[in-house]
Amino acid sequence: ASDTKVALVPGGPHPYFAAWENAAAAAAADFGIEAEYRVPAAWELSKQNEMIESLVAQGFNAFLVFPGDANGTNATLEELAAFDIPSAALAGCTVDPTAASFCLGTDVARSAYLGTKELIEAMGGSGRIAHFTGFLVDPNTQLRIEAVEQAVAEAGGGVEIIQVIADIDAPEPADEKINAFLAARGSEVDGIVTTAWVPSVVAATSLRNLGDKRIRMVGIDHDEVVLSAIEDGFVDGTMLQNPYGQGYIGSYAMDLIRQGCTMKEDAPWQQTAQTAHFIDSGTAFVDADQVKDYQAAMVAVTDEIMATFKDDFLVCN
Amino acid sequence: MTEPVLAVEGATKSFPGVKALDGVDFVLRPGEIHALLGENGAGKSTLIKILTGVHLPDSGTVRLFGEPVRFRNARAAIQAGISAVHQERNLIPRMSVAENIMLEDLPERFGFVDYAAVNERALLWIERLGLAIRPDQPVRSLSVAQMQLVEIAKALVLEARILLMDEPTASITPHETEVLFGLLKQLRDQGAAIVFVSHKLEEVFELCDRVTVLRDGRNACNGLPIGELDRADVVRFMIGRDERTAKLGDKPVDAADVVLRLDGVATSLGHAGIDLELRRGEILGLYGLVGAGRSELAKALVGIGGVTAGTVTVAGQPAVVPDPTTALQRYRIGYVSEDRKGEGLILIHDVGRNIGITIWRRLSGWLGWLGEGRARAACRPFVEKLAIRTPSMGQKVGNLSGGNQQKVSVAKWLAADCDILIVDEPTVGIDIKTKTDLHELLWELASSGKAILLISSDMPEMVALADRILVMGGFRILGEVRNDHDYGRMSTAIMGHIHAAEAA
Amino acid sequence: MATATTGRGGRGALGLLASNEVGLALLIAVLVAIFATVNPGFTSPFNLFALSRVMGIDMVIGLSMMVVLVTGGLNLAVGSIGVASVMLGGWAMQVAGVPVLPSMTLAVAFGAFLGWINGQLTVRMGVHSFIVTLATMSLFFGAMIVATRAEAFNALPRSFVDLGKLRYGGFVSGMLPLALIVGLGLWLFFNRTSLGREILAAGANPQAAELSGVRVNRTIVVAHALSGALGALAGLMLAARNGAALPSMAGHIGMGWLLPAFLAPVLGGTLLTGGVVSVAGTVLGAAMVTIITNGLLQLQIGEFWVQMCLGLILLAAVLLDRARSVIAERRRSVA
Amino acid sequence: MLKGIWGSDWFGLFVVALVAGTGLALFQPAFLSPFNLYVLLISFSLWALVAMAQMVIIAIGQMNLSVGAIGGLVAISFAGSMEVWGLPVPAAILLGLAIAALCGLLNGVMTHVTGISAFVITLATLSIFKGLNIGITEAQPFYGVPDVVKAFGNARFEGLPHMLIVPVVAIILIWLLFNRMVLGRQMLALGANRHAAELSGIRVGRVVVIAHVISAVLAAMAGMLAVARLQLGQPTIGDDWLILSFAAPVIGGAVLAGGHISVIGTCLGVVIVTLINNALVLLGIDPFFVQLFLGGLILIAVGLNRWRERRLAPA
Ligand SMILES: Nc1ncnc2c1ncn2[C@@H]1O[C@H](COP(=O)(O)OP(=O)(O)OP(=O)(O)O)[C@@H](O)[C@H]1O
Ligand SMILES: Nc1ncnc2c1ncn2[C@@H]1O[C@H](COP(=O)(O)OP(=O)(O)OP(=O)(O)O)[C@@H](O)[C@H]1O
Ligand SMILES: [Mg+2]
Ligand SMILES: [Mg+2]
Repeated sequence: ASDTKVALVPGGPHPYFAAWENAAAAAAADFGIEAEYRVPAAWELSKQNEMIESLVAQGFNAFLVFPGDANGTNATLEELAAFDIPSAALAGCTVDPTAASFCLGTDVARSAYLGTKELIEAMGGSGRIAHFTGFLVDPNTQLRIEAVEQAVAEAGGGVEIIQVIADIDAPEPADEKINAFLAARGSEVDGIVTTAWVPSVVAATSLRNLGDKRIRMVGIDHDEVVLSAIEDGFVDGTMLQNPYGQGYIGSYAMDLIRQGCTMKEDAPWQQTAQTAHFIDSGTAFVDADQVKDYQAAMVAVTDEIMATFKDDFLVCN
Repeated sequence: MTEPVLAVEGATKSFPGVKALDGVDFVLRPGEIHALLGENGAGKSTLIKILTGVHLPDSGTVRLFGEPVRFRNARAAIQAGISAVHQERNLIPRMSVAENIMLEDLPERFGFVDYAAVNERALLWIERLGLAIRPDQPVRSLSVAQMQLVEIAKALVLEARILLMDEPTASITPHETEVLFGLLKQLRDQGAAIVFVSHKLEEVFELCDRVTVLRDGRNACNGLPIGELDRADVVRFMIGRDERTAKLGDKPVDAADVVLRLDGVATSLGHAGIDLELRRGEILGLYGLVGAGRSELAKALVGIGGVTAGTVTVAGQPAVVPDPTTALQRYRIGYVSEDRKGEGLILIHDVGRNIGITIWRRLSGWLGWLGEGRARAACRPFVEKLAIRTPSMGQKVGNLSGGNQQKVSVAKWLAADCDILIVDEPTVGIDIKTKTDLHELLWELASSGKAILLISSDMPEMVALADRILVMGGFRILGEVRNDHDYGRMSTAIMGHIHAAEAA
Repeated sequence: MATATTGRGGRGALGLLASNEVGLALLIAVLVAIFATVNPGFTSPFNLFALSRVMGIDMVIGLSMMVVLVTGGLNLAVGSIGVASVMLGGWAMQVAGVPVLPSMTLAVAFGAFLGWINGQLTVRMGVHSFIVTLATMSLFFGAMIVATRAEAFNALPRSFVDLGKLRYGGFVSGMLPLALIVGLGLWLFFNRTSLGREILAAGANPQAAELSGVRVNRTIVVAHALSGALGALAGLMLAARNGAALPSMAGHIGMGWLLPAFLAPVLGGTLLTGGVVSVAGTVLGAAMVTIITNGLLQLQIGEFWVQMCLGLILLAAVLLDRARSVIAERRRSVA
Repeated sequence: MLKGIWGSDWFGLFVVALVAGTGLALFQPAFLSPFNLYVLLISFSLWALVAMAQMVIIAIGQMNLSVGAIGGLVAISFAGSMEVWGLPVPAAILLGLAIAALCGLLNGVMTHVTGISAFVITLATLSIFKGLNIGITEAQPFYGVPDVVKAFGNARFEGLPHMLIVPVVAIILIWLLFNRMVLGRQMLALGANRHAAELSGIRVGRVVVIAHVISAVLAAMAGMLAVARLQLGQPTIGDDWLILSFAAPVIGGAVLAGGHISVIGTCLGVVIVTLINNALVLLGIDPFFVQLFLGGLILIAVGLNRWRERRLAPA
C-alpha cells in the first residue's frame, strides 16, 4: 500500500461522471491507495477551485480533474504543483502550457469530427446538418463547432451546416429551442449532430416524439435515452467515451507518479488542439449493432491501455 | 356612573432610550367623547397603539368591560369591537377608496368579493362624511385631506362600540371637521365610546365630554369633565405652565422688493392664469378648501410639474425651475411638503440625516468630504429651536411621535436657509407650545428678510401670521384679502371669495 | 426636558450587541472555532490562503451589488460587466501590449462605463433596474462573446498573474486586504461624503430626497457606475487568481456571480428596498459564507449532500443571528 | 370596456407581442406552422407556471428564490416515486404536490415566524431543496417515467398541447384569486403596506404562508410538466427558472416591492420572452450573436411598452 490519496474531481454534478466513483473504488482496491470521487456543488469554475483547495487541506495528494475551464483550471493545477501535488486532466484537457502531467480523455474535437463523419455517411454523403451544442463560454464548444465544420468541409459541397444552436445545457431551454428548430426547419434538415449531453438527450426525445426516422442523428455520451433511441432506430449512433477507464487508469498513474515515476517525453503522446500530452481513453462510435455490449468494448480499451501504460508513458526507477 | 367599557391601569411602555408610557391610567365610558391630550411625544399614540394591539404594554392591565385583555395584534382588538384611526396614514394606494374602507371585512358572495356591496356600503360613509369622491377611485389619486377622510370612513364602517381617533382632524379643513363632529356626536348619543386626540383645543372644547392629559408618559389629569376646565387649565396640564401667545412684533415689508412674481402662470397640473407677488419680508397666505390646488402650485414652483404658460420671476430675473435641486441651489426656494411621510421625511433615516439633507452640499469640503460630527452640529440648533423630542440625533425619524416628525420636516428647511420658503401646512399635528414657537420662528424669518408663502387650512394660524391672504379654488386665484389680524372679519372675507366662486 | 440632543444616546453595550455586524462577527468566530477543532486542515496556511483569496473576491462582488441595492435597485449584470471588462483588460495586456496598471485602470473604467449605461437606461426609460440589467446582462455578455469569439486570454503578463499569488504573513492572500481597503473606501463614501449620503437618502425615499434638492437620477447613475467599476475590479481579482481572462469566469451570462453578490449584502443587513447600507455587514456576510462553504467542504459529508448541509447551516446561522438580535433588542428597551 | 382595455397596464405588452408575432410571421412563414405554434404553447405552459409561482410571492412583497429548486425537487420525486416505488401516476402527482406544499409551508412559516426577509430564507431553502435533489439522485436522471405521463407531454388536440390545460386552469384560478377573492386582495394589501394590512386585521401570517404554499404548488406543477415534456426526471430541472420567473412578472407590470401584479401582464411577459427565444432560433441567428440579440430585444420590447405608457399618461 502507498500513501497516495487521489481525488477525482468532476466539473460539477453530472451523470457523465458517475462511472468515476466506481473506478475510484476499484482503483483503491486494486492498487492499495485511497481514491475518492468528490463533486463540486455546482457546475462552476470557482466552486471547483474551492473544492480542490479544500481537498488539499484535507490531505489529498494527487488530483484528477475535469477542467472546469480549459484555461482557468491551469492556475489551480499550477498551485498544486507548487506544493508537489501531481495532477492530471481527466475526460477533458487543460490548454498548454499546463501543470497537468497528462490529459487522459476524449479529444473533444476529434470526437465531434468523427461523429459528424458518421452522420454524413449515414445521410449518404450529402444533405443539410444542424449542430446542437453546449455553453459557448466553454472552450471545448468552440473546438466542437470547428470540428463539425471541418468534417463538413471535407465532405465536399454536398453537405451544409444550416444552423448551430449553442448554450443549451439545461433541459428546458434545450427542449424549447430544439423543437422550435424542428418546427421551422425540420423539413429542410437531413441530419443532426449533437456534441453535448443535454442536447443529445433532448434531440433524441424529440425525434422519437415526432416519429421521424428520416432525419439522421448522431449524439454523444451514454445517456439511456440516447441508447434506447439508437436501439429503436431514431438515432444512428453516439460518440461514446470511457469515463470508467479514465478514472481507473488515472488513479493508477497518479499512484505511480507519487512513487517517483515521471512522464516520458518521447511517449506515444497524441497532439490535440489543446495539449501535446494527450492520451486517448477511448472514443468509439456506437451504433445499433454495438449498443448492447458497448461496455465490453470500453473495458477492452481500458485493459489495452492499462497493459502498456507504465512502459509507454512513465519512467520509473 | 356608567360602567367603563375600557380601562387602562398603570400602563407602561418603553422603547430603546425612551419611556413612552409610565404608569398611565385611563378610563373610557360608553356614550362619551373622551379627549386624550398632551404635548408631542407625551405618549398619546402609544396608548392608542396599546389599545389596538399594535404594541403590548410592558406592564399594566387593560380591561374591556371589566375583563382583563391582552391584544396580541390589531385583529384581536378589532374583533373585540375596537376600531381606530391611527395618526399615520395606513391605506393601500393602488386599491379603490371603497376597498380600502371595507378592507377589514370584505363582503363575499359565493367565495368572491362582492364589489357591488363593497362600493355601496363604502359610498354610504363617503357621503356621510361629505366626501366628493367616487368609491371606485384609486386612493393614490386623492389629496392628503381626502385620504384622511377615507381613513376615518374605514374606522367608522366597522360601527364599533369603541372608536379611537388619533388626530383625525390634523389635515382636514374646518368644513370637513364640522361634518365629522356631527357624525361623532351622533355616534356618542347612540352609546359609542370615543377617544379623540387633537392638538386643536377649540375642537376639544366643542366636541369632548371629558379630558385626560398625558405629560412625559404620565397622567397629568385623568378623565376630568370638560365643563370643569377652561383652556388655561388644559394647557397647564399639558405643558406644566401657562400658555404663551406668540410675540409677533412689527415686521417691515418692502412693497417694492418683489422676490417672487407669477404672471399668468399655467401649469401642467391644471392651474391657469395665476398672478402672484411675494415680497421680501412678507408672509403671504394661500388659503383654500381641500383640493384647491395650493400644494400643486407650490410643487410647480419648485419644479415638479412644469409651468406651461406665463412667467415666473425670481428676484427680478425670469426663472425656469426644472427641478427642486435648481430651485434650492440656484433660486434658493424651499418647499416644506404637507405630506411628511411621503415627501417630507426619510423615515428609516435618523434625525440628523433628515435635517441635514438640504445643507450637506454646502457644508462639505474637498471631494464632498463631510464628517458626521460637523453635519450633526449644523443641525443641532434647529432641533433645539423646535424642541424636537428625540433621545438623540441618531434616532430613526420613523420612531418619533407624529408631531416630532412634523418638526423634523420643518427643521430641515429652516436649516436650508432659503430666501423664499413655501411652507405647506407646517403646524399639522404640532402641539400648542411648539406651534407658538414655530409661528414666532416664521415671523422672525420674514423679519430677517426672507419671503414666506404660507399654505395652511388652519384659519386662525393664517390670520395670525399672514400679511396678505390669497384665496384659491379650483386651481385658480379667487381673490386677495389684506390681513388686519381680526379673525371674524378675515374669515368672512375669505369665505366670501370662496362662496362667490362656488356661486359663479 | 427630554430634548436630548447629545451624541449616541441609547446605544451602549447592549445596543452594540444588537447590531447586525457584531452578530455576524460573533457567528464567524463560532464557526471558525468549530471548523478549526473539527478539522485541523482548516487552519493550515494553505487553506487560510485559499480561503482569504476567495473571501476577498466575494467581498468585492458583494460590495458591487451593495452599492446598487442602496438605491433600491439591483444589478443583475454585475457578472456580465465583470467579465466584459476583464476581457478588455486581458486584451489590452496580452494583445495590445499595454502595461499592467493602465490595462487594469482601463478595465475598471470600462466597467464603470457599462454601469453608467445601466444607470442611464434605468433613469431614462423609467423602468426598474431589474429589467434594464436583465437585458444588459445578455447584451454586454453577448457583445463580449462576439468580440472575443469566446476565446480566453491565457498568456497574461506575469506581474498581473502574480497578484493572485500575493501573500502576507505566509497565509493571507493579497486579495483580502484589497477588498478591505475597498470596503473602507465605500464606508467613508457612504458615511463621510455628501454624495454618499445623498445616494442613501434617494434610495430610502426618492420623492422626499428630490424635494430636498437631491438629484435622484444622478445618484442612481453614480451608483450603477460605481457598481460597474467594482464588478470590473472583482473580475480583475478573479482573473489574477485564474491566471487568465476567461469568458466563463462568471458562469453562463455572468449569472454565476449573482449568488455571492446578493448573499453578502443581504446577510449583512443592506435592505433590498434601498436606503440602508452596511458596508461592514457586507464584508462580514461574504466572510461568513465563504467560511461556511470552505469549512463544510472539509467535513466528511457524502459529496452529494454538501449543498443541502450548506443550506441548513446558512439557515441555522440566520436563525441564530435573528434570535440574538431579538433578545438584545428586548433587553435594551427594558433596560 | 374598450377604453378599459386600451388603458390597462398590459395593453402595451399585448401590442408589442402582436407586433413581434406579425413581424416574425412575415420574416419566417414557419412561425405560423401548427408545429411551431404547438412548440410555443408548450414553452408557454411551462414558463407561465414558473412565472406565476414567482408572481404570487412578488404580490405579497417578497421574493421566492427557491421556485426552481422546488420545481426540481418535485420533478425528481414525481419521476423517482414512479420508477423506484412504482407509484401509480395520480399518487405520484399527489406526492409531488404534497412535497411542494411542505416546501411552501417551510418557506412561509420561516419567513413569518422569524421575520427574516424571504430573500434570505428562500436562498437557504433553495440550497436545501436543491441539495436534497442532488443527494437523492446523485445527479442521475430517473428514466422510468410511465408511458401515460410521456404521452401526456406529447399529446395534442388540434395543434393545442394537452398540457396547456394545466397553466390555463392555473391562470384562471390565480386571476380570480387576485381580482375577485378576499384572500388575493389581502395578499395585495399585505404586499403594498404590511403595517396597514396588519392594522386592518388581516391575518398576515396566514396570508404569507398560503401565498408560499400556492407558489410552491405552481412550481410543482411546472416541475411535473417538465418531466412529462422531457420524458425523464432530470435533476437539473428548475436550475434555469430563476431569472425568467422574475422577468415575466416584472415585464408584465408587477411592482417588485409588492402590492401590484398583473396576471395577464405576466402571461404576456412570458409570451414576449418565448417569442424572442423562438425568433432567435427561427431566424437562425449565429450562436455567437444570440445573447446580444436577446438583450437588445428585451430592451426594445420594454422600451416600446414604456414609450406607449408615457404617451398615454397625459391623456
Ligand atoms: N417604535 C418606537 N420606537 C422608539 N420610540 C418610539 C416608538 N414609538 C414611539 N416612540 C417614542 O415614544 C414617545 C411617545 O410617542 P407617541 O407617539 O405616543 O407620542 P404622541 O403623544 O402621540 O405625540 P404626537 O402628538 O407628536 O403624536 C416619543 O418620545 C416617541 O419618540
Ligand atoms: N378639479 C380637480 N381635478 C383634479 N384633481 C382634483 C380636483 N380637485 C381636487 N382634486 C384632488 O385634489 C388634489 C389637489 O389638491 P391639493 O392638495 O393641491 O389642494 P390644496 O389646496 O393643497 O388642499 P389640501 O392640501 O388642503 O388638500 C389632487 O391631487 C386631486 O386628487
Ligand atoms: Mg401621536
Ligand atoms: Mg395641500
